[in-house]
Amino acid sequence: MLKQIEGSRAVAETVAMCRPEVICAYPITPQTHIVEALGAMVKKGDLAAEFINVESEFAAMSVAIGASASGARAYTATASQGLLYMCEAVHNAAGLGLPVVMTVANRAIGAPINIWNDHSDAMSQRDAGWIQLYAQTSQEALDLHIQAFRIAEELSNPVMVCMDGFLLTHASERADIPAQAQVDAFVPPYQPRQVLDPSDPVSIGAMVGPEAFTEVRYLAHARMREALELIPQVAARFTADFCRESGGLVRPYRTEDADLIVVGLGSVLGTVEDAVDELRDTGMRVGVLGITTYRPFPARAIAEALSGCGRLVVLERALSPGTGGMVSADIRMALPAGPAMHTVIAGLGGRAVTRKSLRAMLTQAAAGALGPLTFLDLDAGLAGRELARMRDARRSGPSAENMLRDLGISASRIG
Amino acid sequence: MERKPFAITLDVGSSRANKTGAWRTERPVYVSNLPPCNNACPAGENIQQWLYRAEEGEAGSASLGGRPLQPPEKGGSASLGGTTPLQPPEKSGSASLGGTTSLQPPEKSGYEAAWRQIMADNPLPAIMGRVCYRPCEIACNRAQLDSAVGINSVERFLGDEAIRHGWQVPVDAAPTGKRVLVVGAGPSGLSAAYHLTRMGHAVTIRDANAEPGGMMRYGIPRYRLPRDILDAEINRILAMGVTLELNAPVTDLTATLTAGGFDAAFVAVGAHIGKRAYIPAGDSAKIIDAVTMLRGMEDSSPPLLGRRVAVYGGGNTAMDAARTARRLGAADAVVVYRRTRDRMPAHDSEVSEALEEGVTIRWLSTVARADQGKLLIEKMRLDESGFPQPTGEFEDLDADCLVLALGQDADLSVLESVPGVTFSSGVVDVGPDLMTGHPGIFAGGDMVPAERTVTVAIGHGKKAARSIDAWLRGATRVVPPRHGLAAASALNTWYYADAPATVRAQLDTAHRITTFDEVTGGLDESTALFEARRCLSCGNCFGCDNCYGVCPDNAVIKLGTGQYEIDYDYCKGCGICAAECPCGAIEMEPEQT
Amino acid sequence: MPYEQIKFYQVGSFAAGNRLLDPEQRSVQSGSERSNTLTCGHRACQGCGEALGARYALDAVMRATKGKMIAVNATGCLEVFSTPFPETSWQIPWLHSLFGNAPAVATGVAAAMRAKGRTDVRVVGQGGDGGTVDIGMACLSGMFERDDDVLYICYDNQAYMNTGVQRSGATPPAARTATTPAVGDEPGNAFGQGKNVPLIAMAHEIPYVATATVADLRDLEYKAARAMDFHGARYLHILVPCPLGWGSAPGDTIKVARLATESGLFPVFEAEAGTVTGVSPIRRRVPVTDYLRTQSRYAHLFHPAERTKVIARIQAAADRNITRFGLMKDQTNDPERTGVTHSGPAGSDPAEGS
Amino acid sequence: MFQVRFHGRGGQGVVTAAELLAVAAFTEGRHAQAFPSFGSERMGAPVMSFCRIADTAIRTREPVTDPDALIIQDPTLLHQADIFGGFRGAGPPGRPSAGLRCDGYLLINSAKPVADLGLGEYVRAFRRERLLVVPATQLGLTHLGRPLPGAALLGGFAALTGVVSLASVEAAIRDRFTGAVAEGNVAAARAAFDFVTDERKALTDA
Repeated sequence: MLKQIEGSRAVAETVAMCRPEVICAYPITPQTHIVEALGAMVKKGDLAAEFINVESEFAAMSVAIGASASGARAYTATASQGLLYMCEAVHNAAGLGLPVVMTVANRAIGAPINIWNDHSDAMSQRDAGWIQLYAQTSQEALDLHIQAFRIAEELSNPVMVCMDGFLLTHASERADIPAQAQVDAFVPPYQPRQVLDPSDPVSIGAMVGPEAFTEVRYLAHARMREALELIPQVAARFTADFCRESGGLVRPYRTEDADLIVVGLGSVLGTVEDAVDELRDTGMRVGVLGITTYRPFPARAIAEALSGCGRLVVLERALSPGTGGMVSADIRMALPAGPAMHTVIAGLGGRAVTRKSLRAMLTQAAAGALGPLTFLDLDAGLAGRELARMRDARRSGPSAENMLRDLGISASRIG
Repeated sequence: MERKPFAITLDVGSSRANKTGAWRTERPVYVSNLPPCNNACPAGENIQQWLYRAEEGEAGSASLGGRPLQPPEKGGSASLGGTTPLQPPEKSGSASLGGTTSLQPPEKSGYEAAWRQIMADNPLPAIMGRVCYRPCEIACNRAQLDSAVGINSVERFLGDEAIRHGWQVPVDAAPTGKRVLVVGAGPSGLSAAYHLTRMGHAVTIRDANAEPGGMMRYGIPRYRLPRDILDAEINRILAMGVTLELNAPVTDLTATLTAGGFDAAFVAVGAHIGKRAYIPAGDSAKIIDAVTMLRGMEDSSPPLLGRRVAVYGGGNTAMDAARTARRLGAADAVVVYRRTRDRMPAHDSEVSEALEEGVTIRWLSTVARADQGKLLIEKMRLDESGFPQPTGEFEDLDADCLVLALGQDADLSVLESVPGVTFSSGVVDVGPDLMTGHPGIFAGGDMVPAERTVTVAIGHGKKAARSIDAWLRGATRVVPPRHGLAAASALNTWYYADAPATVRAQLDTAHRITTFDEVTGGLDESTALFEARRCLSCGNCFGCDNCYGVCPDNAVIKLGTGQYEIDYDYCKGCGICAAECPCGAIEMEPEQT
Repeated sequence: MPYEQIKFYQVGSFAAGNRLLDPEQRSVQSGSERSNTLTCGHRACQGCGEALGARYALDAVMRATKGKMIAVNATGCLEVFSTPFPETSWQIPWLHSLFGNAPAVATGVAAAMRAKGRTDVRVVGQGGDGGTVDIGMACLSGMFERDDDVLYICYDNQAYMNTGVQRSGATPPAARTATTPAVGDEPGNAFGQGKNVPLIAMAHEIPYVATATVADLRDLEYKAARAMDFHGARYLHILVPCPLGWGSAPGDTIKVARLATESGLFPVFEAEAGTVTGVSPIRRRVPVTDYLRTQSRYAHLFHPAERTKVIARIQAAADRNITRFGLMKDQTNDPERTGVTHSGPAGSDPAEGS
Repeated sequence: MFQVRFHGRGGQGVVTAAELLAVAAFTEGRHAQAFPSFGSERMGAPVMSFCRIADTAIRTREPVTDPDALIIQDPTLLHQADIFGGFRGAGPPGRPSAGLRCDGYLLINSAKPVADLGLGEYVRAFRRERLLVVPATQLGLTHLGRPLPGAALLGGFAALTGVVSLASVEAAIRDRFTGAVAEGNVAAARAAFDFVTDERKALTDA
């Protein structure tokens, strides 16, 4: 049913339709609206699940681990510092092969503390052994959750659904909320591969030494390779059942004849597509490749999608200091002898990514005038002044505060 | 369960593949050591074993969850070969507390089983329970914890139970066709007759007296041993087919043996000739010996002693004489003794009971002269060697009668004419098997060199019976090695509750000095059970399951109630089982590498 | 009366079994049908108190729950020695996740059981003192505060034994560990109150909190079973001597635990809803030195010279416990008294009715 | 595509207002997107929200930098911050682009006439009939009993721009609220709609 609805609310309603049996929640902006809504549904009795207010994200994932190992469908949501705080358990859930589904309302990581959107949090866990799916719209966010439960449980591997904080979680958009019956048909009851059961006891979580640890890790890798086959199948099945495209590995947009292709993840792709259309109107042959499945990394699908183009711009929503972009590194691996590649770090900590800036940057790139690593809309003057301060005085003080003073901002700016 | 995730998930209990026994440097082994009570019993009773059965109480196995009781063998009876030491059967690298050689069918348990266990060694429990001087209780390790187990009182309880229920002892052995003559129906003779009969031999007892029992009847006052008890236990032996001939003194033993067609003889005529010491005396002085006096108590008319009676001597007989005198109406009963109390041969209980009954004692005194109604007493002093020396100080003591209790001599006439039999210092020489110098003729009791108590005599009877049985079979008896003594230091007393001994009721003194009623009362069912359960089971497993419970490696296998096996496949040799065994029945032995 | 004293050498709670008792009155450990939740072949050291305590407690829970039990384990000795791939010593459904999250994982299992309507299946979380007192404290407190239906058992051997005997929040004053060596002016662990988790648990006013030791098997079993009479968060703190870390003889494991209680250093008690309802009175009081001397981790208190001041402080701590918990009260010869003075008939469920 | 920017202070309901406008557009079968300027949630701080309305799917997620309409919930903000930034034709802050005709819409919550708001230079280029005030706070007080101007401003917006109908605004309000609150808001919206309609009529007639 079509609704004009807040992203968080849409995701909460859909997750509820996936019938999670155990939900554990610890609040952190911008994830709060999702778990608040789920909590209300459980309280009202609309959702038959155990809703547990845990004392930390670490506990949230731990509760999910216990529930999942006991054969229950477990769900939780977090963001930013919360994801880092549960990090140890995040890796553990994957190691134990437990099909937990978790929403990450992407947000920057401090210091300096910052509640706004970028991908630093999810990117920091890209090697935790979780499948990572990135949503472009609220609609896709809720669709991906339906697919996530199916993928996770079929593979016995946890899945992280990443949706941009505020941009998707707090935005009111048109979304098609499925019917319970459709979801039930798509997400069958959980059949665990391993389960704690007094009538058939097993020990789960043994200590494994050098004699078998490599094999265990290899199997985790094999499971991820399997996921690369499964995810498109699930997406196809989803399209058949729900009559719309969602999920899958990658999503090309006007790439057929493109000389220049912009690669990105998440909600920024919408703005990029608008910018691309505007540039197409000026005759520039430019396209977009959205990465929906970032882990496992769909190297082949990406290589195919980018085979034709001569130049790449990888739009990074997170920074690997001293390296640049994490996605860029993965793509370079997928295309060792690929086209010229520009890494553009954009929209860190809530900095708006505007069509205007994108158009300018892409025009520059098309002209081959863009450097290998660019910080979009970087206030070079501001940063330069702080660098100068640091050169001049040993005790130059905290940079973040210095620059704020420099700006003299109180109210947030529009652009 | 279907295929499990590799390495992450494991099948339960799979660690049994890891045989941790290889870590071991010491191995625990179950042992059975000789309890001090058993060690001390002159009658060779397996006390710990019968207490173990007595713990089960009236109901016996019924109280044990209805399970047939398989008690661990109480090792190391002091009785010569009464039980067999435990041999851990070697199986699959593991030793176990071996099977039992219980003396009665498993379903029999509780008091009757306990009683039958006593009867394996001693046919007179009810008597023992009254007249034994309890060396077992002196040896009891529990004395170091609170107070010794009241073994004697439980034995008496069991003996009385047997009489009350009329329990009998069957003769299972086939008749051997051998005939054995027992001379003397005292404790030794009765004991020998009983054991020989159980072995299938035909036994005839000859006794010079009108009634059987020897010193038990003619020496021990009835206030210590009621005659109905005495008769009941003797009759139970006779009922087994023993021939008893009374008023039948044996003068010529060899002749009697040939005439009666006997294959062997056991002579135990005791020692009932009162020792006479030379005492200057006036014509009218009244002097009798204690043996005669006590014996006179069994005649129709009791001896006349007068109102003031002096007893000369410091043994149990002296006490018996003095206490009897009180009961015969003597206002004063004075014991005159040369030394001090700590050197007195009489047992403490006798002395204290005598004092309670108003008997007085003159320490460090000898009778220098006896006259009518009066004695002259010389004071003594102990020299450095503890020997009494005259002081030359004299004093008078009013006494209508002087009873001499200076010990007894044996009447050896029955053996004097027998070739090969030798004597020294008034007793018969015998070998360790109690055989005299004459083949086939054995002797025991008070007439051979030993402590002269009923209990020792009963032990002689059993020992002689076994020797005679072996001799009749043309064999020589091999005495099995004794087990090591169960030391108190090996106990883990934490597991024993504070449970002081039960005090046996005693007749009030007023009543005591006017009647010959039994002075010391018995235990009732509950107190007897309480006493039995105070046993620490020193040196022998009693099935508390501690070893089974406390092993961190589940390396103790429980085979059944009170039966365990160390699983050396997994035992790491930590030693907790040995440390936490209450009774020291597990020892650690170095592994042979 | 939770168990009947029948035989004097099996007074009160002390010995495992008793041939004179009816089978149902015997201790779980004395029964040949006991479940051996932790079975042979595990790689615990000789005389490991934790292996002992774990089997005692879980076998008792197994009997109480008729075998319907799931256990969650924190990282630590117990986990490592019981489940080295490819072998496990557990004979129950068992899950190990992380060092600090066992209480939360147990909460998850309990939640799953509730969600599946399997409330007959009960959940036990367990860990060593490191995983409980230190790194697991937040999750433990959260589980308590939510009153989740979990029995959490801490096997306290007073240091990080698995990593080589380093100090934990449960390490007693003056004890030597790898990170509190016996050198300097104040050798061994610093003096302090440590982290008394049983009292912290009581402060949450959860239905049931109890302490026990491997020295009193039947008391331990009673408490594990008693805990299962309640629903909601329960905490059982078991002192389990570690021969390796304490420097005690492997065979002395139970003796050392006994001395810890008889000296007053480790009070054994139980509490309901934050109030102490029963204590195990000291039966044969001993000075703390009797306890300290059994362990080389305290050797520096006696050699080269006796550190009387330090020993006096430890004795004072023991005396405080004795006063605080009334450990010396009604010292009679009543053998029943040698067991915990138990409140209420075992088997009655206080959760019902309320 | 029609883009609206709301200016207000934390707690005055700018976010709700943007969402209601989006729902109103949605009820007319159009695509809409509403989102706040994600400031940390402090009462009284200047905040913005945005709403885009289009007949095709809206993909961009950048903030509205070039609004077709500005709704000022709090007139005290007029002289603060950078309200007219990017406002089509309004030119840079403080330097109205002289002579250029501005056809953007500006709706201000005020009981005073525009002339008394001291906007002067800033709005010289505006088409007069697209520069209106509505006493939304008073209307909120009157119909809701609370000084919440949101609903009234939406009613006024419907009258001012005709981008959405009053009916759609009422539907959006009823979709979000129930009972007295819903009716109070609806009444405020209607009152504002009538007020603005009359105002425009007066100006166009003039």
